[in-house]
Amino acid sequence: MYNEKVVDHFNNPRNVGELADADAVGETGSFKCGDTMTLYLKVKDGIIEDVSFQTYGCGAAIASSSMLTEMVKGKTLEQALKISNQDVADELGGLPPLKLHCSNLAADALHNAIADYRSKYEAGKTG
Amino acid sequence: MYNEKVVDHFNNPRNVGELADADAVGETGSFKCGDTMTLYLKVKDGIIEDVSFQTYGCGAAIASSSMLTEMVKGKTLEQALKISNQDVADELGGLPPLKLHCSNLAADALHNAIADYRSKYEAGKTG
Amino acid sequence: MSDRQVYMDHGATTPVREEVLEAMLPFLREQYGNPSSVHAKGRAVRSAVENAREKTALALGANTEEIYFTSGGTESNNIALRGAAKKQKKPGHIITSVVEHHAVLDVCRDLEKEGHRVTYLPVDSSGLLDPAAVEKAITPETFIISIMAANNEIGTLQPVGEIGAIAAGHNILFHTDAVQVTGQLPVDVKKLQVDLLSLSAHKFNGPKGVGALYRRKGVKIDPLYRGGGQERKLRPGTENVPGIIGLSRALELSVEEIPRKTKTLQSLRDRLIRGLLKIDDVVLNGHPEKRLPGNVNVSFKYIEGESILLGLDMQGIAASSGSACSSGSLDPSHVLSAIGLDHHTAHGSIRFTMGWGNSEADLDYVLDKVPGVVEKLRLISPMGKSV
Amino acid sequence: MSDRQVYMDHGATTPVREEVLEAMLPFLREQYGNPSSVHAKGRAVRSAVENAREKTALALGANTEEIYFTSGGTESNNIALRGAAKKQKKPGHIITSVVEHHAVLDVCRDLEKEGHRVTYLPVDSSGLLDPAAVEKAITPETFIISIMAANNEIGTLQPVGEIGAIAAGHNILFHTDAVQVTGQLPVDVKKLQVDLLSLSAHKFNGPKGVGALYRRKGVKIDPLYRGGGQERKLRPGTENVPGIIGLSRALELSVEEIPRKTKTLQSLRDRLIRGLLKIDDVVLNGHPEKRLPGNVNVSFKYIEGESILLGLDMQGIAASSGSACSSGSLDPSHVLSAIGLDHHTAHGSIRFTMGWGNSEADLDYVLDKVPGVVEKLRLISPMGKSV
Ligand SMILES: Cc1ncc(COP(=O)(O)O)c(C=O)c1O
Ligand SMILES: Cc1ncc(COP(=O)(O)O)c(C=O)c1O
Repeated sequence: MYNEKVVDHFNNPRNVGELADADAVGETGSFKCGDTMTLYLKVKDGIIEDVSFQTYGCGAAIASSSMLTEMVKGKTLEQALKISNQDVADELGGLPPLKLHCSNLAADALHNAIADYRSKYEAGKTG
Repeated sequence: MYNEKVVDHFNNPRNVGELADADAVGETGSFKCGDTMTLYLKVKDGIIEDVSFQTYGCGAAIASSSMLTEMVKGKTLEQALKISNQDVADELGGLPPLKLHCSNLAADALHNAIADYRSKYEAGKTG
Repeated sequence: MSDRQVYMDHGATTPVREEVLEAMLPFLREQYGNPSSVHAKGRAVRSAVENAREKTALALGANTEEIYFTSGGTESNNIALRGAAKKQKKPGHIITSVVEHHAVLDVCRDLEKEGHRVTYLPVDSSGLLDPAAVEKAITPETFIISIMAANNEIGTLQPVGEIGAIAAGHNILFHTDAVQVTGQLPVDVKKLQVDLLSLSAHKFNGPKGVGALYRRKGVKIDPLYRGGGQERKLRPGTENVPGIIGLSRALELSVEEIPRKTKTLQSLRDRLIRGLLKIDDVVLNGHPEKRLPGNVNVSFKYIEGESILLGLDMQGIAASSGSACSSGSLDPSHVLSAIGLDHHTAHGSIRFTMGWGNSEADLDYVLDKVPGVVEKLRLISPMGKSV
Repeated sequence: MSDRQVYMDHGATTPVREEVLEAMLPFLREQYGNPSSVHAKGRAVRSAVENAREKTALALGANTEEIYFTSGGTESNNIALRGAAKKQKKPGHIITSVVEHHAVLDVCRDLEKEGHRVTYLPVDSSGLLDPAAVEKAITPETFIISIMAANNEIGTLQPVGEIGAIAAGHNILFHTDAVQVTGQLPVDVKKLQVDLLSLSAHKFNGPKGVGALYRRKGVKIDPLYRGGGQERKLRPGTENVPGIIGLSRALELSVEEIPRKTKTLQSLRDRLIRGLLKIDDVVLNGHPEKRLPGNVNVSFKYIEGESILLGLDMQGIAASSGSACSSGSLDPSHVLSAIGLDHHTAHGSIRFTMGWGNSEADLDYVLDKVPGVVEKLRLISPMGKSV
C-alpha cells in the first residue's frame, strides 16, 4: 500500500514533539477523518531554523507530517509558503489515492504556523 | 443414478423385439416425455407363455420394460393384471424419483395387451 | 464399465489444468489474507487479485477496471440483465433470442413479471439469428439487447459484432453471454462493441464457481447485492481469491493457445461429424461451419437421448443430451425446439464437446463405439427401422 | 519487517486447513465432472456434493434438503432478505439492528428504497440487543426479523434463541447472520428457532467464495437469480464443487473441535484483554463475557487505528481496525458508533481475532510488542498524554 519512503517516515518520523521555544504554532484538523496536526516553528531572520510536529492520524498523515518538516527546514518563510499538499505527497513518492486526503493536513498546518508567525512578528509591516 | 439391476436390464434387455406369432399386442405412450412401448404376448391356457417388448425411451423405461417381461412370463393373465408400475420399479430395486414416471409405461402396456387378448379371445365371455 | 474413459462433455465443464491449479494453490495455502485487510498478508493478496484482473482484461481487450469477478456465468448474466433493468426508472423493453441459456431466458421471464417487455427473436434452422431482425425489434423503450456469442447446445456462433454495431448505433446497451466462446475463439470487447460480457472459468479449464463480468467504462447498471463493497460495489462479498487467480491463469493460457487449439478442435469436430453422419438416420444440429470449434450435436432418429447417453457411459464416453429425460424436465431442450426439430428428433440429440486433452485416439474410440450403441437401442425401439 | 508473523485477523478470514485442502484437491483434479451431467463423471461429483450437503446439515442440526450452497455470507444474507421481500405482495416491515454487517444493513437500505419500512434497533454500550425491543417493534406488516448471531467487530453475542422464540410466536420469519459464529460456537437451527441462517466457509478455515444458506423446510422465499436450476432453483449456476467440499469438511472439523477450541480461545482472549488493559487509556469494546471466543476489540486513546495497524504490521502482527482510514471511508465503523464511542475512541479501535493455530507464544509476542507501538504513536500525537 505505502511505498518505502512513506513507511520509513512512519517508522522513523523526523522532528517529532513540541518545540519548547517555538516562535509560531500552526494547527489543523480534518473534519472528514478526524486527523489533527500541530506544527511548531523556530524562525530566525525569515528562515525556518527549527521545526517539529505532533500528529494524530493514519500512517499517511504521520508520514506527510514528518516529510513536511524535512522539506521546510532551512527555507525562508516565502519559500515555505509555496509548499503545497501535493508537493508533500510527491516528495513522499506518492500516496494511495484513497489516502491523498490524509496528507492534506501537513501543508495546511505549515501555512497556519506561518500566518501565526506573521501575526505575531510582522504585524507592523503589513498594512 | 441407476442401481446395478437397472443397469443390467438396460445393458442386457430380456425379451427384446417383435413376437411373430403374438396372440396380443399392447401399446402405450407417455404424452409427457414421448416414451412409447409395445408389448407382445403369447398366451396358452390363460398362461403367458412368451412375451417380448419394443421400447423407445430412456434407460429407466427400457429397464422397466425388460423387467416386466421377466415378471409376467409363466403367470396367468389374472396374476399378470395385478402387476402395477410400482411393482416393476420395486422389482428393479428402485428408480430415481425423477425417473419413476418413466417406468409407468411398462405395466400400462401389459394391461393394454391383456385387454387386447381378451377382446380377441374372450369376447364371448364378457357381458 | 469400460476401461477407457473419453470425456467429450467440455460444454458442460472442463478439467482444471495443472498449471491453473498450481497458480491457485498458494492462495489455498499460505496466501490466505483477505484482500480488504490492510496488513501485509492482506496487501499481498490484494495485489494478486488486481494482477488477475489485469490479465483477464488483457485477454479480452478490456481495461483493468472494466472487469468484475463473479461466482460464474449465471451470476454474470443475472447482474448484467437485472442490473440494467434495475437502473430503469420505468419498465422498458429487452431484446433477446429464443436460444439463450436459461440464465438469460429465465431472467427475462422474471423481468416480464416485473413489467418489462421482452422480444424473444427466433433463429433459423441452423440456430442463426438475423441481425436485421434485431434492428427491426428496437423500440424507443429498448434499453438492452442480450444475444449469446455461441450457443451451448448446438454451438452456433451468432453475429455478435454486427449486433454490437446496431446496438451502438441506437445507443442501446449490448450484453453478450460469451460463456461458451471465451477461451475457445478470440473475444475482443472493443471489436464486438459490447457493453457487458459474461464468462465462466470452468468452461476454459479453470475452476468452477468463478466468472467475470466485463462492464464497459461508463455503462451504468445497479448492483443486485449489497455488502462490504467489494468489486467496486457491483459484486460485494469476500473475493473467491483462489478462483479468481485460477480464472485469470486459465484464461491467459487458453487465449494464448487459441490459434493452434482452434485448428485442432475444428479438425476433430469435422471428422467426428463426418463419422457420425455415416450412421443411418443421423442429422447434424446447428450450423455446419459457424459453430464452436469443439461442438458436435447430432440427432439419432428412433432412439431417445438419455438411453444413448447411458449406452455411451457404459463404454466410458461422457457426452450430454438435449433430452428431457436427462434433465429431469419433461420438454426437450428449448434450443432444439427453436431450430424446428420435431419432438422425437430433439429427444434423440447428443452433444459431444471436445476440448483440451481430446485426441485423435479418443475420436477413433468414439467412432468405433457409437454405431454399436445406436444399433442396440434401435433394435429395442418400436420405431426402428433397425440398422 | 519482522521475522515473526502473528495472524490475529481470523475475523476477516482464516487459513484453509490442510485437511480441508486435501478434501478439495480431488475436485480440482480428476473429479471435474459437472454434477448436473448424467454420465459417470458427473454422477460421482453429484454424490460428493450431496454428501457435503448432508454433512453441512448435520453440523447445524438441519435436514439435508434445507441447505443451499451459495458464494458466501454476503450472498446468503442477500438471498435471505431480498428473497423474503420479493415474496411479499406489497411493501412490508423488516426488523433488524444497527450493528448488522453491511451485507444485511445495506440490503435493508436498498429495500427501503423499494418501499419497505425498516426498524433498526439500537444496542446497549456492550453491543447487546434487548429481545423485548424486538417484540415491541413487531407490526402486522413485519415479515422478517434479521439479527446477527455474533458481531464481527466487537464479538458481542446476541440472544438469538430468545429472538427466535419471539419470531416464532408471532409467525414472522427469523433470519440470523451466523457468519462469525458458525464453527466457533455450537449452532442448532432448531434450538434457535431460526428460519434462515447464513454462513461463510472462509471464516472457519474453509475456502473463500463459498457459503451456505439454511432455509427451514416450508419457508418460502423467492430466488434472486435465474438459470440452470441448481440448488433447487434458489441459487442457480454450476456449483463451486471444490468450494462446497471444502466448506463441508471445514465445518465438520471445526464443529467437532468446538468444545476444546472454545476453551482455548476464551482463555487466550481473556489473557489478551487483561494484558492490553494494563496499557494506560485502553478500553475494551463489546461485552466482557458474551463475546466470540477469539475476539478482542480495544480502543487505544489518543492515537488512530490505521497507524496502530501499520505499526503492528511492522512487527509482523496482523490485526484490523474499525477506523475509517483503513477502509477508505471517512466515518468510523457504524458498530463502534452504535455502542456510543466518541469519534476519537472509535478511530483508535483495534480488533485482534484469534483462531485455529494461535498459541500462547503468539500472545506473548503480541503483548510484548503492542505497548511499544502504542507508546511511539502517542509520543507523536498532539493529544497524548504519553505513557
Ligand atoms: C451459454 C452459457 N451461459 C451461461 C452458463 C452458466 O454458467 P455457470 O454454470 O458458470 O453459472 C453456461 C454454462 O452452464 C452456458 O453454457
Ligand atoms: C457478520 C458477517 N456477515 C457477513 C459477512 C460476509 O461474508 P462473505 O465475505 O463471505 O461474503 C461477514 C464477513 O465478511 C461477516 O463477518
